[in-house]
Amino acid sequence: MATMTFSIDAGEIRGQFPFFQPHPEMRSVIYLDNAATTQKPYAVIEAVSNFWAYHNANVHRGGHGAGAKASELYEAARERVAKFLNAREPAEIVFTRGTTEAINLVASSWGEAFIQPGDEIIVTEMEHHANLLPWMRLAEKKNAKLVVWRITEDGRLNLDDLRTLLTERTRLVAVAHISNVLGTINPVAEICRLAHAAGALCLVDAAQSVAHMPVDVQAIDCDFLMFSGHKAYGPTGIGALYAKRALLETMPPYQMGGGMVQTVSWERVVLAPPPAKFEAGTPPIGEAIGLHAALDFIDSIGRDAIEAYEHELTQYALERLQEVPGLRLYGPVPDRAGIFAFTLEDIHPHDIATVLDTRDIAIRSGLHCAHPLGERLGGSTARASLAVYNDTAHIDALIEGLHQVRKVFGYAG
Amino acid sequence: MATMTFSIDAGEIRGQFPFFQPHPEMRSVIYLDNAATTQKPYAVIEAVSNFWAYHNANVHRGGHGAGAKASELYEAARERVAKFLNAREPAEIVFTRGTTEAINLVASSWGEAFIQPGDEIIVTEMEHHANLLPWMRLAEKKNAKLVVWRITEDGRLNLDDLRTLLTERTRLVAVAHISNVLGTINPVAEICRLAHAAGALCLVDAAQSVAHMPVDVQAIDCDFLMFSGHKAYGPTGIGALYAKRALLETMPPYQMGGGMVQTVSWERVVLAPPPAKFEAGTPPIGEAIGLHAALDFIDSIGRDAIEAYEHELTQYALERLQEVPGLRLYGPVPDRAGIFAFTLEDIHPHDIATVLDTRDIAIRSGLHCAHPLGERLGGSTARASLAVYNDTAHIDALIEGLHQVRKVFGYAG
Amino acid sequence: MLDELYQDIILDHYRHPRGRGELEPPKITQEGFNPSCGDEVILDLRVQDGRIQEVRFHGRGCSISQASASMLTEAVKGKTLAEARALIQQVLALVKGEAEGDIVTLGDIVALAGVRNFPVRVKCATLAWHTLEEALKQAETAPTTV
Amino acid sequence: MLDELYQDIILDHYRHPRGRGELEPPKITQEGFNPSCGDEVILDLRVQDGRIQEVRFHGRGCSISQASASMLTEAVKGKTLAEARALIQQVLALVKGEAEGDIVTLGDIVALAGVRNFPVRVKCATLAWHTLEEALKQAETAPTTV
Ligand SMILES: Cc1ncc(COP(=O)(O)O)c(C=O)c1O
Ligand SMILES: Cc1ncc(COP(=O)(O)O)c(C=O)c1O
Repeated sequence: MATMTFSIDAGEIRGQFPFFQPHPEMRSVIYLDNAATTQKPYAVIEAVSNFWAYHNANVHRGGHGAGAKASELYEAARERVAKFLNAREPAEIVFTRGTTEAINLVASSWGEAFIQPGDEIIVTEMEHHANLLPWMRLAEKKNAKLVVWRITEDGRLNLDDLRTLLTERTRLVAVAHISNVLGTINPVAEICRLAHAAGALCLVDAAQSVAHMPVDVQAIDCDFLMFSGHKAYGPTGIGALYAKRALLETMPPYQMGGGMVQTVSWERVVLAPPPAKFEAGTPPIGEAIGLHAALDFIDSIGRDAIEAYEHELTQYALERLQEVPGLRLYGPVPDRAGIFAFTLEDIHPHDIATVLDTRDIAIRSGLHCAHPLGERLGGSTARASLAVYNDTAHIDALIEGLHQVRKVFGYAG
Repeated sequence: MATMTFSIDAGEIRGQFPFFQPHPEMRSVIYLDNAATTQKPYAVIEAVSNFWAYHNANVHRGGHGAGAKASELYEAARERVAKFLNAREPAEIVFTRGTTEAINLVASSWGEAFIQPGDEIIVTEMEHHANLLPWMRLAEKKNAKLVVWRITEDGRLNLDDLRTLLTERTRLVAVAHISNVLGTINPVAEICRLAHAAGALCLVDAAQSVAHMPVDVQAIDCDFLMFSGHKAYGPTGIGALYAKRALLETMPPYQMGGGMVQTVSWERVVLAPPPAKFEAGTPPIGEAIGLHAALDFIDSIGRDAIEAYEHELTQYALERLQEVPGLRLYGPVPDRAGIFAFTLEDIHPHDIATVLDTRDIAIRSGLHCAHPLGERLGGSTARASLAVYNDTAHIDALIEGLHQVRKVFGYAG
Repeated sequence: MLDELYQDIILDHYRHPRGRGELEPPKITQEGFNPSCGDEVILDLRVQDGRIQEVRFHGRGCSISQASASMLTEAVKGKTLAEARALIQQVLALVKGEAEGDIVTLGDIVALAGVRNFPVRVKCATLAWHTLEEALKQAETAPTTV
Repeated sequence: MLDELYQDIILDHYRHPRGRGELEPPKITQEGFNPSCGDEVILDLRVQDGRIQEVRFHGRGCSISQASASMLTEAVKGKTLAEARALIQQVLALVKGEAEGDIVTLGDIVALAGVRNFPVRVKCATLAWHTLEEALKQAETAPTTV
């Protein structure tokens, strides 16, 4: 194997994470489950703690200085997300609990208002349940048609297939930016272009992309895009929905409650303008502030640099995974994200994960909340997934671990 | 004024909160906005930080030890909430973002499935928008009837009024345990009994009660009850819905996504049993763990002791507020919670809050997300609200501040 | 600081608002609302030959928002649309602490400068003026209605 | 520890499952599912005169869950409902590390004890047995169907 020089010093980056520091009571873990959730840098944990400790107050309600400060921090987080995604204005960003809630918001609000019987919604065969079940339910409720865009043998989406699926009844194409199983990076800008040409909207599930590559909603020209804080070095309980302003204006509210109205009487409710219209009740204030710090962390490294580094690491991983006899990797090669779903001989993925766990290597096994894709692939897979703090040593440890898995299950080294 | 001896040492309790420690860059605040949100003890902030730092992983998905530990902590938080509310089993607890989401969940899931045209839903005139707007929307959507249970002149609910409102078409009575404006403590057990006798269900919005008095869902015999973590010394982004198991079984899911299904194919979705059925996507894991610590904090003092202490403090406040000329207090006296909405002469509440803010006293002003009640009361009010860390000195400071407000606005001392 | 915010002249306009009321049609009506604190200012304008002939306000809110509206009615009556727009800019600069040039010409309005040190209250002081801004847009796009 | 978990006898049952398949009706069918990892065990039972005459399993999952089901089919065939229930309790105690008394009589099943040190995997080992528990409830409430 040729020596490689990497653009990022992952060791230095791990230094920014408590999870990777030696701990008297805990064994140090090689964390390769980043597609499920990433670890959190000190900066994020401290931003949240600091808010709870010193600036805690509820937002958006007149009264005192602490409340004004909390509102300011909360709105600054919104501006940060808008800038991160290159939205036109902060009002295009709605805070949600995460990707799942954001998609449910769109399916409930936009879907219930605008989907008619006979309309068609295209989803891909590689979607996570979050970008599948809300559309299945909507289609059932509205007597609309769910159209499945199948993947190719090597786990890609073929744009020609989309061309044949798009009809004048198509209202929406819902697609993951990066598959959480196959690692496929989908050509979302092109998909949006085709959707728009057919008169449909386009929704991009960016849960797996925002922390790993630049994402520009204006360049993609998507109508909706969403992600989760916890997969982008931020806290749980927070995520963001981007939607074009004009859409947010016409969409009915999702949840109802305080903060999303201007006036209420028994006769009449006057809604607040977006984004407030979609944020009923006390929002996840501390979490939004944590997300702000997480995006600062990402941009302190640079998304171009992260993308380049993870690409190099991915190529290294692909090479090394090939060395393991009986390993079957799913998804496209070599152009893909650092998410590797695989099977090994006849060994069940759950058993692979257990053996690796005894070596303090954390990966995931199962259907990864994408059951229809799992069916297509033939069942459960083991999945290793990278983040910017991983390095070749982690991949080496994984490979060594997989050799041991083989041995435990009676396969020759 | 007679000297009083108090059952709780609020100074000792403030010692458990970073917000109340001297800070080099911040002025210390007399915090009387607890009905909006409470401050957080160290124990809560540290529980959350500690999770992010050392135990962070996603829940409920097979693979590695960290994931198992996170799931264990998350489910332990659910058990803690169940015990806190005296639910029959943890499966009766659904984690939500807060009170608002919990009520929206019930209105969407239960409401859409079971409310028929012509059915009646009773809400009280003192409800917060969170327990009003979801029912207004549901009623409109389903052509059901929203029936308003008016308050008495002194800000109470009269059970005889309820008796006349209940009909065979009544499906639900939705009522706040404690009014966030009037401080009224409603007889929710009695209300549930009447509702049940009429064949209706009963929902109790416990946002303002759980941190201030014992709340026992079996004793109340409510069908739904919910609260927010952030008003109970816990983080934002988390709250809990209690619902009787039999209801959760029959209710359709709310949001759709990962974690709330057993199997999914293109033809068929098999839902998970409750509570998982109602928790789509990555839940607020760190926040649930923070809530666990918050409930431990509350019970470390004891809810009986908190109730007794806040009652004493409330009586002290009532007495002292009477001394301020031109002050008009809303809500029942003397039996009420430590929430004091008032007006002062012709001075606008926003101006009252501003003057107090210059004295580092934090109160709130406005309509408190209860506009119909605000209309009834004649507009905005100023609102001071207590928590267990407040003491008589805070109330004295408030009274002194109100005298200054009078002076600024040209009233004789 | 409080003295600066709640100057006698502010309290006087709050308690004895000038120009409070509504106009008979034809008129331009513009609602202004501050959702964070509930302040409300509704302006009625009669514009003729590019000049504000009459102006009234109603609504409710804190002393700052209502005094500001009261002062506005005094200040803009008789002004051309261009003059009113210029005045709005002057007032906005004043309350944000960015006032330049001759502020003495502003008269009573100068008292609004006290909000500079109360960031939460700036919105109260500017509400009436932002509402006027919107009203003037109406006046332009529908100049013949009045 | 890994050796204890993945003993040869477990791998043998995983690769060469005994009693794999389905029964023709009349039968009792019970599905077992472990949502956290996707393990699935479906048991088919034929019960006659209070005795398990035949038992088969199908489904899919990890070596532990499938080996456990395979062992179950060997162990419970011919047992009375009461005997089967007693065996379930013995096995559950075994895998939780609470085994008492004579475990030698459990035969191959003893190998399941290796999961004791893998809390995440206990559910895999117990899935088939909990499924049997449910199936026996069916057998009681509908004793005449078979
Ligand atoms: C009585 C009552 N219900 C509901 C809510 C809404 O709670 P949240 O904003 O945490 O969802 C509040 C708090 O604002 C409240 O006081
Ligand atoms: C592609 C994709 N979409 C959606 C989700 C759901 O995200 P969350 O659970 O944070 O709502 C995930 C993560 O599990 C994902 O990988």
